[in-house]
Amino acid sequence: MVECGRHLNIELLTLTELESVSGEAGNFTATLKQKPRYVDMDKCVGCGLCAEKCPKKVTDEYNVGLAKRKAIYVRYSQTVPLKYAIDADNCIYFKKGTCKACEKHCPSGAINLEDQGRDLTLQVGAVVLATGFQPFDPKKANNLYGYGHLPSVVTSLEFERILSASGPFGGHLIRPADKAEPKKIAWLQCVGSRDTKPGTHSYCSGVCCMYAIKQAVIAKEHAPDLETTIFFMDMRTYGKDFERFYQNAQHKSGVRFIRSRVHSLLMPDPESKQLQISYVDEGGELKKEFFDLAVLSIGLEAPEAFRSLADKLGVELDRHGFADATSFAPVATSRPGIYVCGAAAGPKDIPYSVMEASAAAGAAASELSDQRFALVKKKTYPPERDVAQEPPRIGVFICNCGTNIGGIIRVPEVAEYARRLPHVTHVEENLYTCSQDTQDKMSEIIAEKGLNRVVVAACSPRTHEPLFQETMNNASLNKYLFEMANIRNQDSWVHAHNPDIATRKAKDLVRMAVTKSALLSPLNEAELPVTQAALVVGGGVAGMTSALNLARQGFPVHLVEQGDVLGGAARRLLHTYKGEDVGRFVEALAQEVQADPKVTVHLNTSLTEVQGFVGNFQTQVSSDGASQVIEHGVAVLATGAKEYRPQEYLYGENPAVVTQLELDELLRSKDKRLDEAENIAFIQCVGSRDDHHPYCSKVCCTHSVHAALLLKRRRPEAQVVVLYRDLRTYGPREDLYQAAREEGVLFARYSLEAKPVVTSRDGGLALAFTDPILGRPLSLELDLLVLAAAIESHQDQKLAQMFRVPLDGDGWFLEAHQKLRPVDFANDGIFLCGMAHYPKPLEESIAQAQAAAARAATVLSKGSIKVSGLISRIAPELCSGCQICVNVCSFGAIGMDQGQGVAVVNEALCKGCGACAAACPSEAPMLMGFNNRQIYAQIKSALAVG
Amino acid sequence: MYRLVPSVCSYCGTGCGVLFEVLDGQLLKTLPLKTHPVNQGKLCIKGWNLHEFVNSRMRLQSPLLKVNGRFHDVTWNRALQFTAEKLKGIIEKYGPDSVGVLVSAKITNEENYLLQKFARAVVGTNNVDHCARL
Amino acid sequence: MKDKVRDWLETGKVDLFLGYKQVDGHPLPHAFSKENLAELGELIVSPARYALEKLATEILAIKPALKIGILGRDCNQRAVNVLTVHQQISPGQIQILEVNCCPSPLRKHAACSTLQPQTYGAVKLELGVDNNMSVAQMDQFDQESLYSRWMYEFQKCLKCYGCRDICPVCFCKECSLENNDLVATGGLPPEVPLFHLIRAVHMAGRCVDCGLCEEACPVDIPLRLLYRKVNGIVKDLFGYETGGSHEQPPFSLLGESTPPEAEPHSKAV
Amino acid sequence: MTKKRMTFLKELLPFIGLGGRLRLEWISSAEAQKFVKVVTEFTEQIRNLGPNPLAKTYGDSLDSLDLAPAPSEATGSGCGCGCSKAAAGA
Repeated sequence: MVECGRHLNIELLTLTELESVSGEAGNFTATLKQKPRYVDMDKCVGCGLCAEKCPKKVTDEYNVGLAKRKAIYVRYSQTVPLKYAIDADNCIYFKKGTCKACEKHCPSGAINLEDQGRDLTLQVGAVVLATGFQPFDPKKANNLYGYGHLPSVVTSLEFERILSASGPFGGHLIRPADKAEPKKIAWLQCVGSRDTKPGTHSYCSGVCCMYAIKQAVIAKEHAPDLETTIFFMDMRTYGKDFERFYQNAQHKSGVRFIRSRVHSLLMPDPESKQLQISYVDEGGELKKEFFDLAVLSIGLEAPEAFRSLADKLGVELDRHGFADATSFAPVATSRPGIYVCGAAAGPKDIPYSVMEASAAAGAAASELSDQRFALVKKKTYPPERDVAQEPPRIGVFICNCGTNIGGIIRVPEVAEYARRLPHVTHVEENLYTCSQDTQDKMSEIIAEKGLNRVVVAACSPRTHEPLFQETMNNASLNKYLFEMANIRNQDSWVHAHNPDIATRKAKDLVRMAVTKSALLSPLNEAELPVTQAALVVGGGVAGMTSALNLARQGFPVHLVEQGDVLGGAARRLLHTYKGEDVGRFVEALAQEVQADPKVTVHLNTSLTEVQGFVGNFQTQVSSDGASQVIEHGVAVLATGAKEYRPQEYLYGENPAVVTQLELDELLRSKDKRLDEAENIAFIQCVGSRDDHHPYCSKVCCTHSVHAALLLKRRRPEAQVVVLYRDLRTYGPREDLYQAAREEGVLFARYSLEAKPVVTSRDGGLALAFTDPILGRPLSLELDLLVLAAAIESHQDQKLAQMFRVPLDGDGWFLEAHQKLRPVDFANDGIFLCGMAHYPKPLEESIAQAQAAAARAATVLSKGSIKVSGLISRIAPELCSGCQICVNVCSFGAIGMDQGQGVAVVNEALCKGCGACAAACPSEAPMLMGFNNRQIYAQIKSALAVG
Repeated sequence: MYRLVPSVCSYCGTGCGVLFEVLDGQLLKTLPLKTHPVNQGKLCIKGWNLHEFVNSRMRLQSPLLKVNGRFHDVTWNRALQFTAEKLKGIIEKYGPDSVGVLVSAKITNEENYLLQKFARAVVGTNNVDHCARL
Repeated sequence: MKDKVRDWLETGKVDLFLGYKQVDGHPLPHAFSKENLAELGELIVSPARYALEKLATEILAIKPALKIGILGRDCNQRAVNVLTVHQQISPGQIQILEVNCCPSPLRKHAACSTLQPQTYGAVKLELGVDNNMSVAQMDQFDQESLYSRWMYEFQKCLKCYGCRDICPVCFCKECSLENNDLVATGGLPPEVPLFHLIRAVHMAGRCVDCGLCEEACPVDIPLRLLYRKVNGIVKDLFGYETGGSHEQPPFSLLGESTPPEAEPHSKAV
Repeated sequence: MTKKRMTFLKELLPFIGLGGRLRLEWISSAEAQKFVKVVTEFTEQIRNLGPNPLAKTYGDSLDSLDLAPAPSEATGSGCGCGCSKAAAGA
C-alpha cells in the first residue's frame, strides 16, 4: 500500500466513484465523482490530534462494529494515504453547525470544512475493475443461525477482528457480548454458500474452508485449552499447501472436524449464553452438543453497487452477479478495454486475486504498449558532492511533529545535547521536518554549513526516509549519508506520560544516530543494462500465453519447448468446466504464437546452462546436438506438470480402467465404448491426498463431475457413480455438481482408510465400496472405470538449479511468497506460471501466465536496473573461503572466486539482507549502510550512558 | 621439505619449549612443546608469535650507524669498532659505572650470560638489567 | 602401522605422512616421506597430542596438490570432517591412519588422551569452575553462582590466544577476537565475558571436543566444558553432530534445520 | 536464521549465569498491543533480575567512543557482583 501510495506514477483518487466510461479501448473518457474529504491532503501530516479531540464517536466499520472510531478518522493505523477524513454523515458540525474541534486543534491548518466535491474527467486507455466482494449477510435467508439476536453467534469476519492484535480486544480471545473467554468454539461452514434457499448463493465461496481452519488453529494458539470444531460438508482445501495445513490442523493442532451441515442454533440457557448444536454425525446418529461461541463462515458475494456500476459501464455479469469472463481470457470483461480482477469476477483467495491483478495489468499493457511511458514522470538531481576527504560535518534536524514530539519531549534540551556531540556542526529544531518548506530550508542549510551527514530525529524511516533522502539528493549529497532517529513512534508515543524519560531517551536515540552517521560513507547505486528480451521455458498454454503477451508488449521472446509441438497438457483436454472447446483454443493460440514476428519458437529444445542475473541472463539451449546461447533479461518458467500413472485399481491391467485424460480422448474420438457402457464409475483422489502425493490435485473433482454429467446426458439410462472423499467443485464449479446430482449422477463418499476395491471378474470389472449412508458394502459391475489421477510435478531439479530457484517438498516451484507474490521467485527476473507452480485449471493458468508476463515486463520495460546501494561486499583479505555465506544467501548472490578462493557478491542479485554478514565468523562481508563497524558503534553508543 | 624444529623461546628467561613449523625453509608457525617440563604445552602470547619477528620485514638486516643525523648501513666490523671506541672513551672519561648493560629477551640465555660477563669482566660495572626482570 | 605408512608412501596414496618421532627425549610430530623411508623405523605413537590435521591443513594451504596422511584418532577424524565442511580442505586430501595415539586401551570410550583427571586447588573449586565437571553438574548451580564462577575463570585469561592458535578447526584469516570493533583489544584481562563468549559462539557446530585448547590454556579455564555446552545445544536443538559427517552445520544452512518449535506459517486466506 | 541463532543463544546465556535477559518476538506494525504486552512483560522480567552485571564493563567504554555525555546522565552504576573487583585483582 505504502509503495502504491508513494509511486510517482500512481495517482490515488480517494473517495471517488467511477460514473461512466465512453469511447473505446485505447481511448476512453472516464468521468468520476470525488466526494469532499474536508481535510487538505497536502497539509495533513497524519498526527491524529483531530481524532483525539473529536467529540463524536461512531461505530467502526473496519472492526465490523466491534469498536468505535471518531467522526474524523483514518480507517486503520496503516491507512494509505495516512490522511484523515471527516465522515460528514456523523460529524456534529455538518449536522448541527457547530463544533469545529478538529479545525481548532489541527496544528497544520489542514481542516477545510468548506471542501466541495468535484467532478473529474480522465483520458485513459484501459479500465481495470477491482471492486472486490461484500461478505454475505447471515441475517438473510431466514437467519437460521440467529445472527444478531443470539449473543454467542459471530461472523467469521468479526472473529477475524477478535483474533487480531490490532482488533478491538487487542487479540484477546473473548466473546464480544459478555467478554467471557470461550472454552468451546464451533465454526459453521457454507453460510450463504452452496445453498438453494432464497437469498443465499448456489456457488461455493472457495475461501471459507481455509480461513475457518486458519482461525481455529490461531484461536488454539491464543488459548491452548480451547476446543475448536468445524462443521463442514466437504473440506475444500484445494490450494497449494492447503491440504497439508488441513492435515496439520487436524493432527497437530487438534482441531476437530465434523462432516455435517448444522441446521440451526439454539440458546436454551440465556444465562450461560451457550449454544446448542444438533447434528447428524457420519454414522447417521443425532447428537447434541453445547458451544460457547459459534462462528459463521460467511461466503463472498458481489457487492450490491457492482451491478449498477456494471450497467453504467456496459459490462456483462454472470448469473451470480460477478463480472463474466471466459476461461480463455479470464481478466477480460465483455467490453473490450475494460478488465476485471480479484473477487469482482467471482469468489477467490488472495494468491489468485494477486495473480489476476497482475494479469489485468498485463492484459491492459499489451493493448497499450505503443503508448508506454507517454505520461511517466521522472526526477533529476544535481551532481553529488564528493565528501570522501572531508571530516564528518553532521547536521541534526529535530522534529517537533506539531505537538506529537514537542508536546512531550523537551526538544530544545535535546537540541542542546546534540550540539555537544562530536562532529555535530549544526542543529536545527523544526515544527514539521517533513513539510515542503522545511525541506527547502534543509537543502539551503546543508549547502551553507557545508554539512556532509544529516540526522533527522523525527518519525519512522519506513515512511519518511525516502523523502529526506530526496532532499539529500537535491542538496548534492549522496542519499546514504542520511540517518534517522525515531523519537516519535519509539519515544514520545511510548512515554507520553513521562517527559523526563522521553527526553532522556530522545538524547540516547539521537546520540546513537549521530555515532552511526559519522561512520556513513557514500554508496553507489550501480546501473546495469537490461537485455530487453524474454525467455519462456515451456510451450504449453501458460508458456504460450506469457510469450504472446510479452510479444504484444513489444519485447522479443524466445519460447523454448522440449517437445516437438506446442500446446502441452492442454492438448489432451476436451472442455473447460464452462464447456468451452479447449482443442480449438490451443490450436488457435499455437498458430498465433508461431505467426508472431517477435516470438522465436524453439521446438525439441532443452536448456543446458544458465548464467547471469536479472536483466542479463545468458542461457545455453541445445536442439538436436546443436547449441546456441540466448541473451535475455527475464525468464518465465512454465514447464507444466503431468498426470500420475496410477499403480492402483487395475490401471494398465484392465482396458476398462482409464484416466481422466484418457476419457477425454475417448469422448473426443466418440469412442463406441462410451455408447455401450451401462455402468460407469469415477474414483477421485487416485494418488492425491495420500502418502504418495499429500496435496490435492485441485482440478480432478471438477473434471470428473463435468465428465460424469456429459456421460449421463449422452445416455441417461446409464448408471454413473462418482466415488469421492471431499468433492471440491470450488467457486462457480459448484453449479456443475448441483446439476450432476439433479440429473441423476450418483455420488458416494469413501474414506482413505476404506478405499474402493476394484477386481477383474470374467474379463469384466467389479467395484466394491462401502456406502457411508447405508453403512453397507455395495458392489457394482463396471463397463468403464475412470480414475481421477493426481497431477504430478516434473521434479525438475536440474532446471531449478540452473536458475537457482527452489522447489517445494512436492516438487512444485516455490514462489517468493505464497500469498502476495505468487508469480515471482525470490530471485529477481525469474517468474513462474501454470502447473509448474501447482495444479490448476486452464483459466487460472492463463491468468497466471498473463501475470508472469506483466511482472516480467516491469523489468524489461526499463533500459537499466538500478541496484540499491545497500548491498553486501566481501573483503577478500578477510575471507577464508569457508562458504558459509554462500550457503546462507537466499538469493544465490554469492559465488566463489576460484582463483583466489574467496567469496564474491554479485551486486545485481544481492538484496542487502545481511545474512552473510551475520553468518561469517571473520566479519568479511560488509553490508553497506549497515556495516558491522556502524552497528557496533551504535550499540556502544547506546550503552555509553546509563 | 616440512620439518618441526624444537627450540626454546627467546623472549624471556622462563625458557619455554617451542616447536617451529618449517616448510621449505620458511618459518610458518610456533607451537608449544607439549612435553617440555617448563611450559607443559602452554605458551604466552609472545611465545605463540615467536615466528613473527623472524620473518618480519621490519627486522634490521645489518648494523646501522647514525652519521649526520641519518642512519646508514655499515659492516659489523665497522659497527663493533665504532662501539668499542666510544665505550672505551666513555669509560676512560667517566669510569666503568657510567656504562649500563640492558640485555634483551630476544636473544638466548647463553648470549645473555655472555653479556653480563662482558659487563662485569670487560667493562667492570654491575649495572646489568634485563627486560624480563621488569 | 609402519608397514601401512610405508605402503601409503610407496604407492603414492599420500605424499607426506605426519606421525611422531622421538627427538631429544620429546615425542615430536615428524613428516615422513618417500625420500626418507628409512626414518619410518622411528615412527611412534605419542602420548602428547599435536593437531596433526591442523599442520596438514597449513601445508595444504600452500601446496594444495599434496596428499597428506596423518596418525589420528576420533577427534582428528572429526576435525578433518569439520575442515572439509568449511572448505579448508577437499575430501581425500588428508588420509587418517587410525591408531591408538593416546596409549590407552580405553581409547574408544575415553573422553580424551588425558585419562587421569587433573586435580585443582581449593580456591578454584570454591570460586571457579572445576574443569572435570559435566554440563549436567553445572546446571545444578543457580544463575548468580554460575555467573560469578565463570567470571572468575574468564578474568584469569592472559589472552595468549592459545585456545585459538592450537584449535584444529580455527582457520579464519581474520579472527573476531582480534577485531577492535567487536572486543576491545590491548587490555587485560580481555573483555570479560565477551572475549570467551564470542569464541564459544564461533565454536557452535565446529568444536570437535579434542580438548587441545584446555591443554594449552596456561590458566586452566574450563574451555572444553563451555564448548561442550555449546555443541550440546546445537545437538539438542538441531540434531547436528559436529564433526560426525560432511553435513553443513545448522548456522550455515538457510531455514531447513529449524528448531522443533518453529513458527507455523501464517495462512491468511 | 535469526530464530536459530536466538534459540541457541537463549540456551547458552543461562549456562554462564546471564539467563532471562534475551527474548525474540515477531511483532508486526499492526500489533501495537502485542508490542506493548511483550515490552512490559520483558521490562518487568529484567527489573526483577536486577541490573545487568555487565553494565559496569560497558558503561566504561564511553571514553573509547569519544562522546561527551551530559553530566547529569553519566550515572555509572556498580554491578555489585564483584566482577570488576575480581578483574582488578587479576
